Amino acid sequence: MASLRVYVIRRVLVAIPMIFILLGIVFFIMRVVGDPVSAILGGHAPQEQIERIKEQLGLNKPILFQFFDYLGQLLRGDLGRSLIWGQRPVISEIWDHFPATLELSICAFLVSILVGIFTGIIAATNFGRFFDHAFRLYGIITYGLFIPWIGIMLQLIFGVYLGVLPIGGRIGTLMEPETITGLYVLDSLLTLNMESFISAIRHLILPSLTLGIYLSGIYTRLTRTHLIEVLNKDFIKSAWARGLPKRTVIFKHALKNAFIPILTMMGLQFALLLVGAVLTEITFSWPGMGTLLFERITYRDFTTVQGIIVFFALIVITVSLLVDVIYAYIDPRIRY
Amino acid sequence: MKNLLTIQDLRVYYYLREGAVRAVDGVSFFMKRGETVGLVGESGSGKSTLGLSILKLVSSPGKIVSGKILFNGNDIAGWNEKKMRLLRGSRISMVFQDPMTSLNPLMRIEEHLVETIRTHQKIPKAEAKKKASLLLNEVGIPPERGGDYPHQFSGGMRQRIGIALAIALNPDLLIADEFTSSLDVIVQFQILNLMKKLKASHQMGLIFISHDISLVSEIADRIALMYAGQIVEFAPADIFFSEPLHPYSEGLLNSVPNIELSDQKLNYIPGMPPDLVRPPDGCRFYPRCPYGEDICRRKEPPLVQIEKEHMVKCFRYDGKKSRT
Amino acid sequence: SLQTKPLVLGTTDKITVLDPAKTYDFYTWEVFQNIGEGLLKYKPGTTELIPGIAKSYEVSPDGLEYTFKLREGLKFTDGYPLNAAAVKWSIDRVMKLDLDPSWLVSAFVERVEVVDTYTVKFVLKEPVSFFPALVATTPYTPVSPKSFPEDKVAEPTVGHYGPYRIKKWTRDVQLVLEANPDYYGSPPKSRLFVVKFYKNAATMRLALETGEIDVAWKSLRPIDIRDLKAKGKQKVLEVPGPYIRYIVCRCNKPPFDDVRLRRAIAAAIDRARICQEAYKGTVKPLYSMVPMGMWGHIDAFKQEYGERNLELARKILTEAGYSKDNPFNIEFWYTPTHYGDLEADVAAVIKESLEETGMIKIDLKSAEWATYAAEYLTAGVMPIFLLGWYPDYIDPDDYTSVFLHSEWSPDMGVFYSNPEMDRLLDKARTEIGIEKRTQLYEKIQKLMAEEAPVIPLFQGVLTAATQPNVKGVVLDPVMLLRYYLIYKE
Amino acid sequence: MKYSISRFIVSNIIKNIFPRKGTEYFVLVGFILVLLIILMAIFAPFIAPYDPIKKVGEILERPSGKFLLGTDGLGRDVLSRIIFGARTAVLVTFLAVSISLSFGVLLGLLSGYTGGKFDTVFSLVMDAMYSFPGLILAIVLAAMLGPGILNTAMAIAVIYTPTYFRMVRGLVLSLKESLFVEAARAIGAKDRTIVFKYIFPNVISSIPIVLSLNAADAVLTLAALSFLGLGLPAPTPDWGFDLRAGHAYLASRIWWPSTFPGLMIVILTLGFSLLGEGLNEILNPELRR
Amino acid sequence: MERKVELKVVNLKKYFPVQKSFLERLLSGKIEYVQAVNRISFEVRRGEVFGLVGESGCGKTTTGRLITRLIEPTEGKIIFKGEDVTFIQGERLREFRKYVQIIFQNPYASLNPRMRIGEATAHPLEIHGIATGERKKKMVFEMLEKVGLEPAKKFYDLYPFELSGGQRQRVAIARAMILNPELVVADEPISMIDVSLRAKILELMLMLKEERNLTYVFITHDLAVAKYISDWIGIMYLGEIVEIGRKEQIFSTPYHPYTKALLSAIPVPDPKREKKDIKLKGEVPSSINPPSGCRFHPRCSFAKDKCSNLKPSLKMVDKDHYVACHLY
Ligand SMILES: Nc1ncnc2c1ncn2[C@@H]1O[C@H](COP(=O)(O)OP(=O)(O)OP(=O)(O)O)[C@@H](O)[C@H]1O
Ligand SMILES: Nc1ncnc2c1ncn2[C@@H]1O[C@H](COP(=O)(O)OP(=O)(O)OP(=O)(O)O)[C@@H](O)[C@H]1O
Ligand SMILES: [Mg+2]
Ligand SMILES: [Mg+2]
Repeated sequence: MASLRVYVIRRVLVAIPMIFILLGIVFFIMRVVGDPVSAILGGHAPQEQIERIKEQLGLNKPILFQFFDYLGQLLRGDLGRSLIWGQRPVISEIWDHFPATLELSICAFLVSILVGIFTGIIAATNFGRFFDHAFRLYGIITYGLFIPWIGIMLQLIFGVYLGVLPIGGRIGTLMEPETITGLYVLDSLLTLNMESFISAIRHLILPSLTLGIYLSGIYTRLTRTHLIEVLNKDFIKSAWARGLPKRTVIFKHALKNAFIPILTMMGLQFALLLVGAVLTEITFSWPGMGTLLFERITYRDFTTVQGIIVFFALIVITVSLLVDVIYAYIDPRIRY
Repeated sequence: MKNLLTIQDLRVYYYLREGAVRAVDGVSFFMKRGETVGLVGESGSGKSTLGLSILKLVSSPGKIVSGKILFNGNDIAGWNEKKMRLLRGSRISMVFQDPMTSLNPLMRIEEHLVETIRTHQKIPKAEAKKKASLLLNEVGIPPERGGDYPHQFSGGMRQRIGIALAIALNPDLLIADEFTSSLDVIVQFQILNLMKKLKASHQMGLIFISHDISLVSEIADRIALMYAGQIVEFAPADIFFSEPLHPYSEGLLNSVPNIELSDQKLNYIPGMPPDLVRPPDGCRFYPRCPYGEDICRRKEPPLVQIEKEHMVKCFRYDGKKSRT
Repeated sequence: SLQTKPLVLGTTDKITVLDPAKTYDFYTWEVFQNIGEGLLKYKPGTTELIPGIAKSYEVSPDGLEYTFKLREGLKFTDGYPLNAAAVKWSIDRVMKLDLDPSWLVSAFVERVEVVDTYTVKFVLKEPVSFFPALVATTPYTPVSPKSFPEDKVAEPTVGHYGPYRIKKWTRDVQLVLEANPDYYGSPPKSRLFVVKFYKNAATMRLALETGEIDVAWKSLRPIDIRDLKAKGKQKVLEVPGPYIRYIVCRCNKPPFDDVRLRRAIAAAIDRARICQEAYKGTVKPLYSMVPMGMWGHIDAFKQEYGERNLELARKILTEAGYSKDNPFNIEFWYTPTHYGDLEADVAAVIKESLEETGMIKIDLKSAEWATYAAEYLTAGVMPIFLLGWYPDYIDPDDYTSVFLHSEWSPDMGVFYSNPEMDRLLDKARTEIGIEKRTQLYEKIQKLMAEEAPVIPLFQGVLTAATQPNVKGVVLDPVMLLRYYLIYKE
Repeated sequence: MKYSISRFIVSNIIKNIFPRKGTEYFVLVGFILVLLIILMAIFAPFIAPYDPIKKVGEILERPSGKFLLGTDGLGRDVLSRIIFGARTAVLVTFLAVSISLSFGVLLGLLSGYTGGKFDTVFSLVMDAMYSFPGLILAIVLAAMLGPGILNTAMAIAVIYTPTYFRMVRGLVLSLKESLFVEAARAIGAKDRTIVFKYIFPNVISSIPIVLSLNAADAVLTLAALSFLGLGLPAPTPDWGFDLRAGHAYLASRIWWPSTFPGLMIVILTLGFSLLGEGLNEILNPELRR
Repeated sequence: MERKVELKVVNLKKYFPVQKSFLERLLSGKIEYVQAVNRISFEVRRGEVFGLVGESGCGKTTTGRLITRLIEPTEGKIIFKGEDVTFIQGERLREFRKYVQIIFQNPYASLNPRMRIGEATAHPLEIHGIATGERKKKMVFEMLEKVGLEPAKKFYDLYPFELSGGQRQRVAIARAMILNPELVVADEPISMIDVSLRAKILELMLMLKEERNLTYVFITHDLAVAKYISDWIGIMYLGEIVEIGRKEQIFSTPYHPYTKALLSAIPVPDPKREKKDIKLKGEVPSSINPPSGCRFHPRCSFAKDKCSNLKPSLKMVDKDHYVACHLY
């Protein structure tokens, strides 16, 4: 496994330029389209005050210097302070909201993977027949679904008409479990708090279904195409020819191989998960990063918005890194 | 001696939107225990389909439409999937063309072997492992490399592993589909020799599928020449090469450069093989045949027996070797 | 795990920043009314000021010095003694930090002096008639020097003094309050009080209907209020609040430097339709910037123009040179991101009602709040636009000077300047004695209606919906709900 | 040459427009859906029963004979609004897709063919943008640029440019290495000839697929921006915005102002995706499975 | 009769980096090279066919691409008709292309799928401004007919995907021949074509050669084909030429152990033939880290110590017959 370790280290090194570029893009876009000073002061502030603020924020330096200042700040784990209200450190704003997003994303991800892979397998093993067409269509339709709309429809049905599930928030009043991970479901399990656990799950159902269904179509399609591709490979033919039972062939040989490209796509689709999470959060008043981003954009809280985007960027990079590493772990061919 | 395998009037079609591709269309031949049949034909003539249909592994949209497949006297054409599964890999096994892709890239080769053995024989893992090492040794792979992954082997070695997998359970019949065509000549030569050796020691029947007629001549006892989904000539190898009867056999043999001959005059067969969805009404070779007559266009020639074990599908022969 | 079931209040508002030196929004001020207390406070249900932390106070004859006698032996929730020194420290801190609400102190107070342990003196810059009202505002709320840093904003959950203390606060999710055992007054009616923060009014309404919350407060949507009333399962309480909405005309530049055009708009506007259609009757038409229910209010615009006078509007427009063929074209601005979802509807109704004259052509424009408020408004980009006002302190001054006085009106985008108006406003500020001031404000309102630099539209209605067994919800013009009075039967 | 490509595409579409089998209905259905909505956009004033920005009935009337899909919170006809909303959707999508297409294809061709440092830097930047959650960038851009058709289209275009860039560049890279391009060089063709006669025609045939799949994404992104109030200024009829306005009436069991605009978003997206899927099958028969 | 030397290759070398991009290099941490062609030298004379034979991956195609200047050599010289063309660029290179043409192995990939047969065949004429309009069309028709694509009028308007492999290869030949080149590099032109049709293509190529006094570098992995078509044969192994000679010499008296092994490994369509054995171990090693000394030594049963240290150079063993082996 030493070679795997070397690979991981190298892969991390490769991620570094990517980080720089992403941060650069974020930084320059924010600089080009937004003016932090007027966001702080309002447009009518006297010139000397503008200058003073500019100096305070280091905005009077050439833009490249600003960028390096900013990078330096980031290296120290400092995302700056919010421009509004309490001017809290952006990082604490993010940590307040991130667990909610994480919890939602994980659940939705699980839903989408389970539904997607299941339907994908059925479609692929029924290639050309009814279930194949049906689930292909499912894949296309779900991809075209508009998250807020699915959300609202689910809210209408389960929240308003049937009244069986909550349509907003993360957990019932005063039911928060003791904070360990920040994920309510996990924390309530760890503290054996059944009441909280049930409440957390109930609140999670509709948002994760919304996001999960939306994403599942992609996995249906991915699983289907890659499984069909793998099923046509010689080594699968050869596995049949050796008389291996269907279960072994499909799950052990085919699915595992099909999983490699699916995994890569999962890494790429991760961005979509985040996008979906933002919309889902706003539809379900889920107190996560998406809600935070939206709120702060309307208030022009420049640094927080930038911080959130940087944070997203880092997550995206981390995930693609993770995916590659898992990939290398699964696929012996990758290890150099 | 009883036949190991007898195929009678087998038809395998692929059902596409454009119509049924008659990939195997009325094929009959037989082979005895321990014999090698060389199945030759150009690309698309239905060799692989025929090979796969013996294992009943033709993939959708392909279907065995009719015909008998008698293996050790039992018609397996009617067997269900469960029964076939027990047969596959243990009594009849198959080696595929591309050594690159016929092994699961995520599995160690030892696992491949152990898995196959334990599917058919209920023996403990350790014992299966021991068997696996023996097999690897037999095909010339150092057994200590059993823990490696397929991509760590060269093409020739992978093909050896493929063979080990195929002979793991001492099958009666081995179907080898173009299994040396992606190898270099020298390696091909080595593998071919290995195959001959194993065939003798394991008393296996072998169906050797290839488009390379020269290569087939090196190993086959009988030759079955396919053209457009049909066997046009079936003969003992030495007879086939010395006295080919079918015009196609003749043409084919003449179009292959032979390194032994100096100042060879090469020939070619004009035209192209027919579309298998709408094959010509009469003889399928008629459009390209230098001897074609009117009857060939109208009627499909029967597969006639010339001598005891020599059959040809051509109107020019009428149960005798002489032309009518 | 909880012995007593808490009282749960839902709101779509949020705590912005839990520091009296920084917070400048109504909701957080409401929280400070409950976890903190000023030297003076309003008697619930009225605009009458009563003693808070101070037992009593005296004003010097020149109106420049206010001396407060504090209650003795009080402790902040972090254990630090609440005495004159702490009061001075808190006020000084607000002035020194110089943040958004600090002008409420620094514009009036010269300095604070500790007279003795429990006596503190405020020395004013000039006499201010409404200083006691100012003292009741949140920036004057004392906080503990032990928990608050002197030189920066902080949001500790201890170090306040009020009927409640904070048990747990999860930002944007919930605020859990429990009775403060050290409070001098009668303890809160509910020992445990939870505020749940909603992002979405529909969710809050459903929560009320499912019994998840006991009180829904700021702000249910009009449609929900209508529904709840119709269903009758919950109680709906309503009272006009001091929150007003109005149109601003940019008075220093064409076209609205022409008073006739402002008057035409004022005459043509259809307040009733806005209230009915956009707000489903949950708000009340307003004819003065001084809200109804406040002393001094007169229906100045109604007196000037009637409820609505299309004929008058057309007449004025014709005078100003416009006609059906040559309509008055104007960009009308609003912001969709600050005043709730209905803002676009309000704008649409305004457009229709003005265009009914047949001589006005409106081009609706919008900008999100930050640009709208921070850039366009003060830069005078928008010729005419919608705005809203929550008072800082409960006095007619807070509804007039800011818009009409030439010193402040540019900050509000009005750019109105009239020496006569300035004189009247200055006089009303310093005059002591309610009668005289009432007369002055009537004059001011009349002049405002004539000149129409700002055109009041409607006054917000405070609405709370509660479960039938909830008592003690006191809605008053101060607009700050006193949680400590609410309880369940 | 132009003729040949279009003939190729058109003849294939015609061949497949009357499908015989399951999935081939995709392209037909997709085509019909998209066409219907485009027609709806063009002829909105003739189809819509009422003025979409005028109060024409009581507020929040249930669907009835008079108002087929009911009225919204301002008493405007929901049906008329979704018909006019098609204009917004079609126009913005068209603008966004055209902008990103032109930039993406041009840059992709250039970057892919020239290669070298320029290409390395450019494709790293595009990759970074591509891997970043697009909507989030769009939200920021839209918020900063302010509402308006062109601004919204720009915000959307920016995030989809990398898609075209990557596709075109990838194709160019593989085509550049392909044997027939090498063959062209062997007969002495100049770079310009190679790009325009050998590479571009092969790139262009893949564009319709990405284009329609992208249009689907663009519709969703526009809807999302409008839903967040960052799209077009009111009272422009806009599905996303109306969906959000309708969301407010949810708890009152008033479902029609939200259900229908949302359904339109889904239909248009579905139309584009089906079209893209179908085209994919037609134009890349080797991928057919 | 000694013919004029048409093409001369001296110490030609081509190394490809394994890690192509900056990121790949960063990922693997090193730069390695595929030593595809390593210092090969040979001559081709006017009007003759030089057969370049070797197993897969030994660098035949690379050599072909080097000769036709499709890739830049790492080292060495290419001399065409006495002129050093190793580094010519621009107009001179385009001029060179008129005289030197290449036919590729894969007829399915060497034609632009979006270009009609007629256009494809005419394109060289346009590029070099040789003919336009009707004259061009006439020349194309003639050429198509010459390669057996009759009726030319019908094929002129077809797309490659409407053609079979054999027909496509004819188009490729037509395109290469239309400029009247002097030297044609044919890179396994028949390996992807059906057996029954191969002879036809070979015959066509021989006919054109006779007609135009062409020179061929004919690349193939099939010794039998090489024997059929070539005058000279060069045997390649792992990027190096191990033996060169006239055809008859190679087949009657092969020297190099590798050539011998190759010859005996080739299957012959004659079951009665007595099978020889070959004494050859293992498989072709990777060209990334090829063996030191003689690249063949790990597989050679005659290898001596010297073979693993010292690279043998081509030595003349007979007239016109050269071998790179320490045994001689
Ligand atoms: N899965 C399939 N679906 C449809 N048609 C098929 C399928 N597999 C094979 N065919 C068709 O059946 C015919 C015979 O194919 P087969 O693969 O058996 O030929 P082959 O002789 O093995 O050719 P090759 O030498 O190229 O391997 C061909 O025309 C082929 O196109
Ligand atoms: N562009 C390239 N980049 C990197 N390596 C290359 C490149 N082209 C060829 N190679 C490598 O160079 C070696 C020689 O390749 P080449 O194609 O010349 O062999 P060949 O003799 O033509 O083989 P084949 O018979 O398979 O066509 C091979 O190992 C190949 O992988
Ligand atoms: Mg085959
Ligand atoms: Mg090659």
